[in-house]
Amino acid sequence: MNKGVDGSALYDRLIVERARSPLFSGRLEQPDITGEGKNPLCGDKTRVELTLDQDHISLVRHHTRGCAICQAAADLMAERITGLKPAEAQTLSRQFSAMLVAADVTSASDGGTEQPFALGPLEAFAPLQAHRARIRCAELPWVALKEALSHVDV
Amino acid sequence: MNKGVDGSALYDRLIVERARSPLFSGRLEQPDITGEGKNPLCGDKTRVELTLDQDHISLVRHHTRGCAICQAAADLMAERITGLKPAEAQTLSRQFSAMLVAADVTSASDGGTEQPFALGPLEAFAPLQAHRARIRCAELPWVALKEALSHVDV
Amino acid sequence: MSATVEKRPAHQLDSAAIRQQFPILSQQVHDRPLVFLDSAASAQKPNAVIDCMADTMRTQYANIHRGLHWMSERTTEAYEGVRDVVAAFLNAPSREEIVFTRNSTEAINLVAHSFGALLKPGQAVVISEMEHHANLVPWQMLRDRAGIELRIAPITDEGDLDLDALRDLLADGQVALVAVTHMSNVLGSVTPARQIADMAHEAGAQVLFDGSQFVVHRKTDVQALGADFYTFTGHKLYGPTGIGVLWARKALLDAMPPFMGGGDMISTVTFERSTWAHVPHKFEAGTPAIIETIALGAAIAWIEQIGMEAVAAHEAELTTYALNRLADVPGLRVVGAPHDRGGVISFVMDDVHPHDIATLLDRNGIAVRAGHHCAEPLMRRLGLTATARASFGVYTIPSEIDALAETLVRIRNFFV
Amino acid sequence: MSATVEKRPAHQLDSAAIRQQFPILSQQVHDRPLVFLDSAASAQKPNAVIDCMADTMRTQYANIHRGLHWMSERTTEAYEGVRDVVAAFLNAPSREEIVFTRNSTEAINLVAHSFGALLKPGQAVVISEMEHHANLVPWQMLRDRAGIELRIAPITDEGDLDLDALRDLLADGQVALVAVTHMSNVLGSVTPARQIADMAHEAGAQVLFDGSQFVVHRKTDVQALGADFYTFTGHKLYGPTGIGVLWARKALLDAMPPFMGGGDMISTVTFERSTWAHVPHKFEAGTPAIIETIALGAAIAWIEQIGMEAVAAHEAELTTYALNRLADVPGLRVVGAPHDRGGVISFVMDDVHPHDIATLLDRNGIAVRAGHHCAEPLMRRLGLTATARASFGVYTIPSEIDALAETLVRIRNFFV
Ligand SMILES: Cc1ncc(COP(=O)(O)O)c(C=O)c1O
Ligand SMILES: Cc1ncc(COP(=O)(O)O)c(C=O)c1O
Repeated sequence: MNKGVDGSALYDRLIVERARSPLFSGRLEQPDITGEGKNPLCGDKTRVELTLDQDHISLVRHHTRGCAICQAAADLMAERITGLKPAEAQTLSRQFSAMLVAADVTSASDGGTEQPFALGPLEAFAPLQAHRARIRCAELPWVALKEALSHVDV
Repeated sequence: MNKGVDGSALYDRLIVERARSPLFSGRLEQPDITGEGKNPLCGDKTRVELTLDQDHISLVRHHTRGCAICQAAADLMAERITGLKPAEAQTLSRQFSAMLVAADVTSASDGGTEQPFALGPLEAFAPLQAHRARIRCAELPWVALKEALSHVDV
Repeated sequence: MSATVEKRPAHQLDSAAIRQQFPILSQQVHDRPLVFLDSAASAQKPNAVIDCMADTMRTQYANIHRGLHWMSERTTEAYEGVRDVVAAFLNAPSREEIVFTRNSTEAINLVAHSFGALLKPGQAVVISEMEHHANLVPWQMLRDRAGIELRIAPITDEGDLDLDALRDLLADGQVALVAVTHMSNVLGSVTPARQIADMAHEAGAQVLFDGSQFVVHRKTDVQALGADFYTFTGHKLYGPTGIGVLWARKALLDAMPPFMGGGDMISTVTFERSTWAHVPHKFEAGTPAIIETIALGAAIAWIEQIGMEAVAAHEAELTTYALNRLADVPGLRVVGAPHDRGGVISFVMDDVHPHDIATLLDRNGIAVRAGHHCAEPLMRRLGLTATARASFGVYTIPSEIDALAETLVRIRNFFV
Repeated sequence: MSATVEKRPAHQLDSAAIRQQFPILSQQVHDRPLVFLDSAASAQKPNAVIDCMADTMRTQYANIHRGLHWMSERTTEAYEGVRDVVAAFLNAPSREEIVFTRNSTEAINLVAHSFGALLKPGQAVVISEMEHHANLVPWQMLRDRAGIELRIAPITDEGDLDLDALRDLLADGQVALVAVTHMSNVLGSVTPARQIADMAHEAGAQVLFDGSQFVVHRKTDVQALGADFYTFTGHKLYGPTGIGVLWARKALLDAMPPFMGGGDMISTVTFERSTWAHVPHKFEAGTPAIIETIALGAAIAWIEQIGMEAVAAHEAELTTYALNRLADVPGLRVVGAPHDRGGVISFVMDDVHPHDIATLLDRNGIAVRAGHHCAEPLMRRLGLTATARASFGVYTIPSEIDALAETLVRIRNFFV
C-alpha cells in the first residue's frame, strides 16, 4: 500500500476545502426563490435560496447535509451562478451535467446552439466521470436550483 | 442412422404385444372393489376392477387409456396379481416400484423382512430405470390397485 | 439422407458455424448424436452466453445499484445496459418500460397482480383457447380474487384465433384487457397481433401479448404491433434461465401498484409508510438476476448479429420442409393448420401414444416434447390429451428433420 | 503489514487455497489489487460454481419436469437433487419443504402473500427495528391490503433485539407471525432465534427467520431453531444470482394458497377451475431458474466441503481482528455492539461522510458499501442517515483488514 490516500485525483483540494469551510452556506433573510434537492438513496439534502436583482441572480445561499462532493458542489455552484441570468444558470447546469457524463456540451443542450460558459472551478468535478454513482451527489444542488428557477419566467 | 428403431431395449416385445392386444382389459359385471389412477400430467387414466374369492384376488380387469407402457403395465399387473392375497399384491407392488428405481427390494418395504415375490414378466419394465419420467406410467395401474385394496382389510 | 439435404432451398444462415457455437450439440444421447428438437420448451445456449456468464463472475461482479465501488458501478452499468438492449430489441419507446422478471410467467403474474389491482368487479379479461397456462392461471386467480370476468376467445379448427368471436366478446365494452399469445407453443399459430390490438383498443381495452415463443423466431416491434404489454422469457431466446422481461407502456407502469416489496423498489421507507421508486425499479424488488440479465443482453446481441430476418427465413424454410417430410410418415397427423406458423409442429400418430413416441425418439437421440404442453384447455378443444411436438431453433438443420421423420416411420412399424 | 498478519490466531481455513478458487480476487481496481469487503451485499463466486453453470449449459441442459427425453430427465434430476442438498444444508425434515424463489425478497413476499392470505383483519405481524426492507415492505403491503396490524419490536442501544419488549408485543395473543432477521446486515447482530421461536410459539404465533446473512456464516438448523419459515438467497452464499430459498413446515405450505399461477404449479386446468400441484411445486410457477438452482447446489456442496464450522471460526477471528484494528482508527466509531456478531461491521467517521469513505477506499482498491443498506428505519433508530460497512467472506484475509484500517487513517487525514 502506498502512503498517501489516492483521492487527490478525485477530490480536488478545492472540493475538500469547500466541503470543510463553505463560503456560501447559510440562509437568506428574504429569498426571492428557493428550491430543494433530496437523494433518498443516501439521505443527502440541500436547500438553495436566491435573490434576484432585476433579471440577475444576485445572492445565493445553500444549506446542505451531505458528502464532501455534494457540499462542495453546492458551494461552488453558488459562487459560479451569482451574477448570471436565470437562463444562463440553466445553460450552465446542462453543461455541468454534460461534463460529468463526459458528453459533448452541445449535445446536452436543447437547441445545440447555446453559448458555452466557462465551467471554471466547477471543472474540479470532472473526475467523477469515473465514479458514476457519485455524479448525483454533485448534481443535487443543481436539482435544487432547477426547482428554484422553475418559479421564474426564463 | 441405423435402420431398426432402438426401442427393443426398453419396449420388450411383451410390452408392445400387451399394449396392442391386452388380455385383461374390459369391465367386470360385479366387481367387489375398484380403484382409479390418473396422471394429470399426461391425461393417462386407468380403472381397475377386482373380485375377491375368500381372501384371494380371483378376477381382474382394467380399463386403460394411456401409453404402451401404461397399457402393458395394467395388463401384466392384472395377470400377475390374479390368485394373490391382497397383502401379497401390496408387497408385490412395493417390489415392482423398487425395481423401477433400481432400489433394493427390502429397503422399499416397511419392515425389511417381507418375503420377496418373483416379479416374473413384470421384469420387462426394468429398463425404465433409465427413463425416470416414464416410471409413473408403469406405476399408474398399481396406484389404482392400491386405491381398490384400500377398501379391504389386509 | 445427404440427397435430402441437397433438396432444401438455400438460406442465409451458416448453420455449421452456428452449431459450432453450441457445445451441447456435440453431445451423445443413448450413444447417438443429440438431435435437439425441443427448443420451444427451452433453447440451448451459445458460447457467447456461457462465456458472458462465466466472465462476469470471473472479472466483474458485485451487487448493483447501491454500491459506490468500482465493481458495483461496472456491474450496474452492465445490468442497466441490458435495458437499452432489450428496449431496442422490442423497439420499445423507452428503456424505463423494460421490467426484468424471472420468466414470462412472472411477467404475466405481475400484470395480473398490479394491473389487475386497477380493475373493478364486473370488468373482464379476454384470453384465448390456445393459451399456455402461464397466460391463463394468473387470470383465473385474479377472477377468483377480484370478481372480474374471464372470457375465452375461441379458435378455429385450423388453430387460428377466431377474430369474429373476439369482436363479439369485446362488444359490451366491459373488457379491460385482451391477453393472448403472439405465437402458440402447441400449434405454432402466429396471431394477427396488430388486428387484435386495434380491435381491443376500439373497445377500450388494453392488450397483452405473450411473446414467449414469438420473439425467438421473428422481429418484434411493440410499437408497430400496438401492444400495451408484452412478455418474453430469456431461456427460450438462447439466454440463461431465471430471467424474463415485461414491457409495458410507461403510463400503465406508472399507474400500477408494485408487485413485490423489498430493497431497490422503494424511494423512502418508514415503518408507517413507504414510497416507491420510479419505474421500472418499482417492479424489481430485491437483488435481481444480475448475472442472468447481463447474459440475456449477450444472447440478444448474439441473435441480432445473426439477424432476426435470417432467423425467420431459416425457420420458415425448416418448418415447410418438416411439414413436407412429416406428411410422408404413415399414420401421422399434424395438429392444426394455422395461416401463419412459426417453427413449432405438434403431431399425433395412429395407435402410438405421444409418450411412447417421445421415449422411442429419445432412444434414438432425438429430443421432442410430449404431453399437454401446459395448455390443457387447448388439448381439450382439440379432442386430445397429448401431442408430440418438434420445435426448431437457429441451430436446427434439415438432416435433423430427416432423422425425425425416418425414426417416426420406424416407430410406427414397431408398434403396428 | 506482515508483522500484523503474524499476530492473528491460527485458524483452520487454507485461505490461500480458497482465494485461488475465486478468479475475481486477482483483478485490479484503479490499479490496485481488489480488496473485496462487500460480501454481505453479494459474495464472489468460486470456480466450482462458475464451472457448474458453464458445464450444465455445455453438456446437460433442457427444460425440466415435463420432458421425457434424456436431457430433460437428467436436468430434472440435477435440479430436484438440489432440493435434497438444501434440505440437508438447513436440516429440514423434508425435501418437499424447500421452495425455490428468485431471492430472499421473493421468498418473504411469497409468505406475505400466501400465508398472509390466511390472516384475518386484526391479527398482527411482528417485525423488528433492524429489518432489511425485504422483511419490512412486504408486511407493510400486507397491512395496507388486508387490514392486519404491523408491530415493531425495538432493539437495544447495543443493537440486540429487545426480548422483553417482544414479549409485551406478543402478550395479547393477536400475533400470527413473528418475522425477524437471523442476522442483521447492518449491525451484524445474530438474534437468539430459538428463544424468539419459543416466545412466539407460546403466544400462538409462527416465526419466520430471514437467514439471508446468517446462513453464509454459520451452520443453520431449522429444526433446532424451532423455525416455521426460513429464507435465504443464493448470491450471498457464493452461488449465482436469481435463486433463493424458502423453507417452511409442510403443514403451512399445504395450507397456503399459491403465489403465482402458470405452468408446473398446477395439477389440472380447465377454464372454469384449476387445481394445484403438491408442495413445493405449487409455489414454483413457470420455468424455474434451472441453471442457477443447479449451481446453488454446487455452491452449497463447495461450502460444506470447507465446513460451516471452519467458516464460522474463520469469520469470528476476522471480525475480532477487524474490531481491534478499527478501534485504532482515530475518529472512527463502530455502530452497534451486539452480544453476538457475524462478519459485518458498520462504522462512521467524524467529519467524513460514508459516501466519501467508500469512494476513497475504492480509489485504493477496497470495496465497502455505504448508505442505508436497505434498512432506513434502522438508520433512523440509530440517528444516522448512512454508514460505511465492511463485511467478510470465506476468502477474506487479515491483510485486507489491515489495508482497510490503514487507508481509513489516511482518508481521515485527508479530510481533517
Ligand atoms: C438481512 C437481509 N435480508 C434480505 C436481503 C435481501 O436479499 P435479496 O436481495 O437477495 O432478496 C438481504 C440482502 O440484501 C439481507 O441482508
Ligand atoms: C406461449 C408460452 N407462454 C408462456 C410460457 C412460459 O414461459 P416460462 O416458463 O419461461 O415462464 C411458455 C413456455 O413454456 C410459452 O410457450
